[in-house]
Amino acid sequence: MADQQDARPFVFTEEQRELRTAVRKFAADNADEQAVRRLMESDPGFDTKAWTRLGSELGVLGLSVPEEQGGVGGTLVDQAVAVEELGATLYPGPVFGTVALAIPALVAASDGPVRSELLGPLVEGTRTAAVAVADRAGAFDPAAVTVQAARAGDDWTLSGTVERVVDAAAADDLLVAATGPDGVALFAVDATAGGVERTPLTTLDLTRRQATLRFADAPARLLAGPDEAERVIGHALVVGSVLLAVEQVGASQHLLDLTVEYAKGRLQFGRPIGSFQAVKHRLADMLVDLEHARSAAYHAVWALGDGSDDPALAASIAQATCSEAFARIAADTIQLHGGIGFTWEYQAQLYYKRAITDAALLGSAEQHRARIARLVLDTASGEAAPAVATG
Amino acid sequence: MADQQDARPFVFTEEQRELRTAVRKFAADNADEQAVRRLMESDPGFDTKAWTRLGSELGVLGLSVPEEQGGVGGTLVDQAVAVEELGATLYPGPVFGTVALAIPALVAASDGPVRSELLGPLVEGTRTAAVAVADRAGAFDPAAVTVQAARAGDDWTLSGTVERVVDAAAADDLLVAATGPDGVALFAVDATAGGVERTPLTTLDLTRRQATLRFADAPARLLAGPDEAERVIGHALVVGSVLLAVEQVGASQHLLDLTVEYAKGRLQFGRPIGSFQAVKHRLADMLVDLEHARSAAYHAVWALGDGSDDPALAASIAQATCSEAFARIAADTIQLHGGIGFTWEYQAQLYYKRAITDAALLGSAEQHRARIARLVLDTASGEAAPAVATG
Amino acid sequence: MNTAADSSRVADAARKVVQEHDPTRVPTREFLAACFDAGLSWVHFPEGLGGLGVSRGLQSVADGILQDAGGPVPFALNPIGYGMAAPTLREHARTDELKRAWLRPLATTENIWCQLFSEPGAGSDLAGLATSAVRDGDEWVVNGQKVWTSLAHRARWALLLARTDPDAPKHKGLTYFVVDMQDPGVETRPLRQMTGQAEFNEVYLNDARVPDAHRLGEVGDGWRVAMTTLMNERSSIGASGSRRGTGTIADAVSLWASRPDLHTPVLEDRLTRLWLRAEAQRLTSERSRAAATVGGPGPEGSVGKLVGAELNQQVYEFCMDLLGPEGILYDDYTMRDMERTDDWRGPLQQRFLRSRANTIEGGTSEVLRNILGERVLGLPGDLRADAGKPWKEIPRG
Amino acid sequence: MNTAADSSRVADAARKVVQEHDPTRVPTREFLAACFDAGLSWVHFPEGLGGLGVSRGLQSVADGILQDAGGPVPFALNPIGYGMAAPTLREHARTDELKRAWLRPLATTENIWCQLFSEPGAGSDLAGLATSAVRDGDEWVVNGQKVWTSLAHRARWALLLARTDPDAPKHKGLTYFVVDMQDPGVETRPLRQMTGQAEFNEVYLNDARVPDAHRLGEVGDGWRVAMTTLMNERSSIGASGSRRGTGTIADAVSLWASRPDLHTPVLEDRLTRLWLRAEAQRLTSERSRAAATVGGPGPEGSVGKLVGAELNQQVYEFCMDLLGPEGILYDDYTMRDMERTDDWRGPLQQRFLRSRANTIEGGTSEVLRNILGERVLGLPGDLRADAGKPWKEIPRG
Repeated sequence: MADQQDARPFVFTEEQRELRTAVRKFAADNADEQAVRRLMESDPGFDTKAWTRLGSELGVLGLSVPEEQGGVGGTLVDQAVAVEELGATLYPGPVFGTVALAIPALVAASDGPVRSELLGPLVEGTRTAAVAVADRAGAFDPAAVTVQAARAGDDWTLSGTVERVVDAAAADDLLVAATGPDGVALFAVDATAGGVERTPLTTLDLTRRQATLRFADAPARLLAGPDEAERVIGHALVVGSVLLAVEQVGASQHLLDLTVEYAKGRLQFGRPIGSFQAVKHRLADMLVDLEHARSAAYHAVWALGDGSDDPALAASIAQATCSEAFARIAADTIQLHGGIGFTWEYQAQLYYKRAITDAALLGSAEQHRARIARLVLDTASGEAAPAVATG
Repeated sequence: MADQQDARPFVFTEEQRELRTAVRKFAADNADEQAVRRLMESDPGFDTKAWTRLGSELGVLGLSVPEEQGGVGGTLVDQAVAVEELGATLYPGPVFGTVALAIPALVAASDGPVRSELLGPLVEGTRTAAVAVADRAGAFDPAAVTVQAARAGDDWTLSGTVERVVDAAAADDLLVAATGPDGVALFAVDATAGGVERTPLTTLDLTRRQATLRFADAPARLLAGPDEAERVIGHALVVGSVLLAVEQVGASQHLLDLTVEYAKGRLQFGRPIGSFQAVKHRLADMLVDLEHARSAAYHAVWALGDGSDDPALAASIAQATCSEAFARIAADTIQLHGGIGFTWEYQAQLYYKRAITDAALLGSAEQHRARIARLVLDTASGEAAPAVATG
Repeated sequence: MNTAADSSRVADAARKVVQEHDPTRVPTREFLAACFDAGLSWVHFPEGLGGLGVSRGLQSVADGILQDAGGPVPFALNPIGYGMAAPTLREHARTDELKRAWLRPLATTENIWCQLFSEPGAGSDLAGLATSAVRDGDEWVVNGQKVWTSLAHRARWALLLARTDPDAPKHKGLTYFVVDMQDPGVETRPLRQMTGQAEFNEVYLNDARVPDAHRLGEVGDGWRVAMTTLMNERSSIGASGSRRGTGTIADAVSLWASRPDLHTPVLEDRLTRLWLRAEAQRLTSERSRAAATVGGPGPEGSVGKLVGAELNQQVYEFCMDLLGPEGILYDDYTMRDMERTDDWRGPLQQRFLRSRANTIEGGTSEVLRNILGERVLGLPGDLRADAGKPWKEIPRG
Repeated sequence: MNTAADSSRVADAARKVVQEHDPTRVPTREFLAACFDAGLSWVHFPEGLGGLGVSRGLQSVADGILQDAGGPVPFALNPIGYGMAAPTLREHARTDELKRAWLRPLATTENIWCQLFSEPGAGSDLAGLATSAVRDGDEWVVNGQKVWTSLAHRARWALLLARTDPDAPKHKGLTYFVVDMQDPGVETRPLRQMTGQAEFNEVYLNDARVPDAHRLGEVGDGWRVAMTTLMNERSSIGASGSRRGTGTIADAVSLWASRPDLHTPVLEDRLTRLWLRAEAQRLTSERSRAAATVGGPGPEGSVGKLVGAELNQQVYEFCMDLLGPEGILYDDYTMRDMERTDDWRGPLQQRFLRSRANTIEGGTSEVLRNILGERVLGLPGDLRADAGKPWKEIPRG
């Protein structure tokens, strides 16, 4: 995994296939369904030791962090492989806050002592982070920032509230967008510092927690000034959208496999329910949705690396496709399992709640479609429009 | 069929059931599929003798015309029964122009010699009419009128163009909205008069023809002045929308019956295709669509008579529901018939083209939904909104 | 049948009950007992069994007067009892004494009823159920596991469908019983749903004993008796219509009205589509009701279940999409039993999760489309793997 | 296999053909003959039969050079010939002489080919076909009716699937032949579509005679041979990808761009959904193509047909809804035969009507969902009414 471009879109290298196997095994060993259930009802909601091993032993939390920043210098494809496998088991841990958002934000920021100090422990899995940035439909909107930054000499303090920040309740570091005298900048706040109040929320998806953050003159360190904050945050949101899409693909594949197996084994009327067209055709549609989701997510992963597509467009294509696909596949999984699929004891509900949650994060499918319309339809030419018969 | 309110919504009287039987028999005798095909490729596109018998013998062209205006004084329910049955066979004739629009417009206009002179022959089926009124989404829009009226003493002349007027190519009388010195009024124009140029168009649905009308100082007679033109035209469009909906229901029922019979008799893999869930469930969905369309159309028919609902809302509910239902049922009819359904020789295509045509007339389903949103959603209260859990 | 005289008689009886037992003052059970004794519980039942022997359509006359005076909706208090048990008992219980002994406390809601039909291995294929009943003298010994039983922990009596002849084809080997839920062989365990609540139960039958007198219908005739129960499940929809915009769609419309900041044209069109679908279904029910008075009922029962279930899901999906990130929170997943059947109307997110069961419970949407295709449109049935085979030879799993 | 040396060899051959037979100057047939003789028609075919015996993936190398120089797309000129007949003849024709005699004029488009598979009674259930072939000395006598035959009136040769043993189970009693379309027992009648045109034909076989030498594969082995043909139908999609926004979706996007007066937010969202679906499918094809170079092809062939067909319909439905009343006109319903296969790209309304066939032709969407469910996901097959039965005992109609 040297610092390299992935040569051919959609083709994984041998190393990447090995990486996939390793992460899958780790997830199976550390986050089978029983473990997920136990952790989601415990505090802090994930196994901190296992998280550290993911970072330190497997080294999969900052795969696309450049070597000069202390990473392994892999590509976003590498990171995507790991996230997809973690998504398949609903791996409990701050994948969204730390891996999808915080680390990409830090990588994009200019070099400096704050970045150096933060990045290492996040990649190592010894600390975790959450990103408290107001996104509007998955894009950064400086006007929506609700935190104020005040300067006193070299020191900064933040004040304000950010609602519903994923992975914030257990995070060690908070990356916070705040409006200072020169504009919006990105700050790092130690979550245990004075002036930081965290209110954990009861979430629909117990495996992906949220908290509301209140800052009252909380001490902060400047990470990216107004000159680059928008770019840094924008980058993090695009990478986060793409990794979220990949995670959605991993979970969707798991559900399709699960439901196919169930449809083969479950007998009603003396035959497997998968032999009925109503079941078979729904599964075929799930397959099509999954294939499309996978293609859209992978395209974005490669495009962000090789610059073959507008990153914002590729990310929106991925999110618009994967959010709907995962939600539909999860709903159909429940339907095809019948009553059992609706019980607390069966795993389908965990994935359904994740699907609904993911669909609402970083912009809805409708919002991403609106962005695609701006980028694609508004620039289209009507020159080749087909003739319309006029009678 | 005395002048009466229909007492119970959705319940047809014995007389109405007899009327249905009579019209059905007439349509079967005069407009079986071979006759429809022969007529649609001939001029004027329908059997004028049969049309006259529909009016004079069966008396079903002006069923809701009050007795004092020379009609039989029935209700809109009576008229709907006849139109539904004519729709079931795609009866070729100016049902849309004459029965759905022109007669209701004349009935709504104030009494006067022009109305009296026109109404009788239309009801008798000795003359036919078309209505050249700019509708926007099925509602009258005076600003969209493209014809100018000029007065010279007691005489009027019209100038301007109206595109794509249904049933206009063969019509004897044209009811035309035109802007005069005091505003928009409704005029009657003899289609054979000087200054009237009619350009027949090749229509998607050969059983429902259109023509573009050009008036160059064409002599016209005032039917409804600016004081009442908007009300008269609005009434005609509402009644027309509702009768169009009923016609869509008649045709949809025919297609469902046809397809069910085909699915029972067509064997593939040694069994009737209707025994496959893919076919059976599609037919079940067609049934649901049809039931909904029928309910929405009948509701509007009764509501216009008994005032139990806002006519514009009831008409939009009917059109939004029936346009989509008929188009979907017609498309599914082709699909479930397989290759044969796509041929010129099979009747499915005739209905499909009618469905697509009807969906575009008097406002699209989307436009009617927008109107419903204005009438229903914009006036709704948020008081009883369910609580939203906030974690 | 549906004469004006009958109508007056029902109305008079109802007015008398209301007068003598003001429902806003007397206990519910006392009021419902008076209704039963006056023949107003099910007006089409025989006199003495909670009815007046008049046309069923007149129930709305009684309900209107009783409820206008503040009386309860008894169906909501004892849904299986009123909706399914009462018509089945009336038709199939073996003596008038038993009918009366069961029906009066059912009507007063002193005795709640539940239903022991579905099993883990018999969902859509109800007739494939495995719970056995073996005759032992004057009694039957029942063993098996039932599931999706609502109100089991509060019920005094249960309607049970069990297999008495595993050698017969599956529809032929079933017999119908009334089971005492206090029998020591009956164990009820709450079944937790994805909402966190336990609306349903699993019921384990371990050598539960049922007197033969509590058998409904003949041995081996259970499927036919069950059809009575299931058919009546639907007709309990009632004779009065609902107003435009009520029901689940009201949640979406009122949420929409309360949050103008979240409006988009695309969401508006989507909500209007849902409103239209709800309205078309409401009008279809009205039409069905009108048709029932002049002819047989149409296909609207199954249409209503199918459309309503899918619409519920779409309505709450819309609400969640409207709320976006605000919607992905919850109130409380702590497991709790449902004390009343309407407890599930919690916050929006709970209704949203709950709606996923709508297309499964009470007949899956797949089964309902089969029913519409076969029973309404007359399409041929699917090929059967189990036709005519002895039940014990049919593969299960 | 796919060595750099092979690639150079193909490229050199292609450049030589282009140099010696400038496609912008010489007649098409002459150019295509040169391609055949140089082994560039199907590079993976043996030398002498239009190929070079190299990897199939290198076809794109040849096509790129030939078409960049202005050469025709031969598949478009003889689609059944190139797409289905060639691979079947190569594998199953009985002598190399026959192969060469058929393949070269096929490649030059001197001989157009058509396919006689579907019948009025055998659509989705192709293996149930009834056209009979009865042996008569060195010949076979063929009787029956075929349908959905494109190019029949221009074709010199036809691929025929006929029943040679009605007593065998349906898949076992079929044999595959090459039929001379000039045989007096072959009658072609145009079959008019709802567009007014006749893109397809009915073909009546009345004692048509086929030499046994023109049989492909063994007697009774026709189904297996036909699978070669049908599998190759899909793989003819080609090795090169399509650009974003091309294909049917371009019609909708360009119509949209040309009519800003008709825009609404709801229509915009609908069009964006269609664009997204087209793009996701395009990317899926790209992914499949990438995967094919490192492993087996995925399920994308059937996915592509299924998605593409339904998308075409939705795209043109969108266009019609966009146009509203302007769209319900037509140009000309006068019946006319199709002279070229791309003639159907007439005005929008014609494309709209034509799209209704997309979910039927080449495998209905229902059949494709069965294929995805059974062959890709491994779900069990449906119960069969015809399994193992002699064909003649299977009900038809």
